[in-house]
Amino acid sequence: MSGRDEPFFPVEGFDGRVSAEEAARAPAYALRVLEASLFAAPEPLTEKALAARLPHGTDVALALRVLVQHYAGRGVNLVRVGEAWAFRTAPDMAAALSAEAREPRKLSRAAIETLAIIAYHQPATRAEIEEIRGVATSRGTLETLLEAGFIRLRGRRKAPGRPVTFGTATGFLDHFALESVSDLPGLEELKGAGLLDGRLPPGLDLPAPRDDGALAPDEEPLGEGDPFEALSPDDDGDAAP
Amino acid sequence: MSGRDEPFFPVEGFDGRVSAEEAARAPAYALRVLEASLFAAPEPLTEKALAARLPHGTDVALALRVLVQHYAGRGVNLVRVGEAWAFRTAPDMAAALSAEAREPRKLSRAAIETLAIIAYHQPATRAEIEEIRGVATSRGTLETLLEAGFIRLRGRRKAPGRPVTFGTATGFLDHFALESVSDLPGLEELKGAGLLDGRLPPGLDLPAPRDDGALAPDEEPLGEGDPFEALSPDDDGDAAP
Amino acid sequence: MAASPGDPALKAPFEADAGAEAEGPAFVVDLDGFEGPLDLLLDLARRQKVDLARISILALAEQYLAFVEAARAERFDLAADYLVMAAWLAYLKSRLLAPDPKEPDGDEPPPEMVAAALAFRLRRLEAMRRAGEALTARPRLGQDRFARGAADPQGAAGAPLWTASLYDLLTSYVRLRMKTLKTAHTVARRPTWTLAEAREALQRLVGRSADWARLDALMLRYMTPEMRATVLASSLGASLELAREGRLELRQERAFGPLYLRGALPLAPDPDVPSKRFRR
Repeated sequence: MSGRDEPFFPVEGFDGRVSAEEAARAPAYALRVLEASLFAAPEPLTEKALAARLPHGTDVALALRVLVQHYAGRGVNLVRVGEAWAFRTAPDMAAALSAEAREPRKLSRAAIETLAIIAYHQPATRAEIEEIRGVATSRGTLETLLEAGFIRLRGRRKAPGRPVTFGTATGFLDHFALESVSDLPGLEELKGAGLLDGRLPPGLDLPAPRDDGALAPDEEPLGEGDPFEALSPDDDGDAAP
Repeated sequence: MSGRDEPFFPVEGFDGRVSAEEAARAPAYALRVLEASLFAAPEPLTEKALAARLPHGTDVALALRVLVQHYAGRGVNLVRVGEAWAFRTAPDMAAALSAEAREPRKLSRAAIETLAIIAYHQPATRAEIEEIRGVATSRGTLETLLEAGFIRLRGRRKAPGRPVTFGTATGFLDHFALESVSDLPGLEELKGAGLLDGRLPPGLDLPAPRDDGALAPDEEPLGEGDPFEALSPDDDGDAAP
Repeated sequence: MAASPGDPALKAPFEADAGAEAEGPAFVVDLDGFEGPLDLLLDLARRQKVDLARISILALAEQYLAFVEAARAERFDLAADYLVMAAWLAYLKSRLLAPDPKEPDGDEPPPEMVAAALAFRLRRLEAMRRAGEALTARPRLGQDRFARGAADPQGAAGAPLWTASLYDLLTSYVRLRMKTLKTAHTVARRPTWTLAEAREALQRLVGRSADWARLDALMLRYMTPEMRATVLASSLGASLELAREGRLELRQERAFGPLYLRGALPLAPDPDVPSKRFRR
């Protein structure tokens, strides 16, 4: 991370990304409104939402760059989260802030793998996720990720059956400190190695994971009741079929 | 309050409360920890609590004075709250914040259900919504959805009582990132995406939602009168019928 | 994680000595540690200790088949997926070992291509697994980085900005529709006429009438088509009960003949008598 060696109060000399003349064009009032807005907002704010609070014609992008730079070396940074912006404590403050640390959100291995596949292959359908993992995806796994705000329903694939596609949500970027999905670790390498290419040509498929809804020999019908409730709440990981 | 006329980046000349030499004695690390701690803490922090997070012997009082001064002219100020310290948006920012600062709130379950029914079954009358939900729909729920821009009054059903028909509004498409309501997934897609249990009761079918803007054959324009009257009787909360 | 090479669960099928397991099912292969055949294959492939891009699919197929063989020799039930994969790999192995000389037979891709595709899939799964690890190693919100801790009392809010996710919308809609369906089932439940209802009706209809009347004729008014069976059953049960209590008398001329009943004699009978009055 940048910063710790920079002067605590960045005086004139900006580090080149924003020149002093440029910075001077960002009106103090706009900077103050942005600071206050971003501080007060419980969720990241989009540039559009921020612009709505500023006098018409304000160069929001420039003002944000000035603030990013100003906060670069501080205990709190201004970070981009997809299309939005938020203040977050600097990553190297973790140790000092251990009092604030919550119990880490427990993601099963299946959930992490599914999340990674959705992130790197998005938009991804459930069938594509299953093709890569080689196992059926449990409802619980997708639900966990949806409820955590890590993934979202993006749309539908223009393909037979028009299957629903999943993609990452802003919460994913925020949680994993990514500015955008193009910052995913190792993305370029994986692309270069052809590991993110689409589906294999038919005929080269492995036996597909089983998810035909039919009962296995060791299962019995759900019986009465709400099928949603019938899913045990801890049905989180994907069981090997 | 202070601020708008002061230089945005307080350079050397502190206003006398903290001299430059004093400020230099406050180590950047301590200042950063204080910033991060005060930002992330759920409640104002006492000097003692802050000292506990800093290297032994740090002059917490001095560090706090340096920060107070640094944030004096900004959109966010460091303020004393009783015996403790906290960041607060600058008082003169209130106007800029309240104009657009809308606290995101989750739609109630009743509202989401009502919205979903309207989306899939539009044009839908209040009676039709209640038939599916099995409970009376409060006027407040419909008003919330109307005010949020998720639904609109489409017209009236050509039927006894000429009940008002509801449909989705553009705000709905914007919020859920849909191009048209026909992009809402159908039964098979929901199943395929893993959002539905494989074993569905027979007879569950989802209508193909559509909203071409024009009135349906059995609809007529709203006509005269306060359309909100159609929402009465005024009962708060959803009651069983 | 999948079982590591040192994991006893995995070693078992290979290294267990045959004698030890001669009797009893004490032997458990922990396939639960694997998320399906592909996961197991990946674990086996890693043990070839070469770059995944250069693994020998033939050797991998043999290892997999040996694993499955060993598990089956121990009478361990393997999930169907593992067996399907075994069959597929056995077929691939046979094609790799004995290439068909008269090549283009049907549209089957050459076995080398199929093997390459399998290798690709293993590398891709491995890559996604590493990507997941890389993600979780990042400074995470709420653990290493923090959002504002408290609401800002001065950040006055205007009208609330209502939010909901598409997921919320869809799941609540489906839930509703399922609920409606369930209610419909309850309504359609087979109608019944309870014994108590039958008893009450019989007492009202027969009362103390001394005339014999046919049970099915008496009950005619209750017998809509769907109620017929339940009305007959309940009224018969109730009339037997009432006869036992001495409140009415029953008469049947022959087996399966019509059943007649009339009110009991006005004098309160001896408790033993009613059963005698019940003539067949």
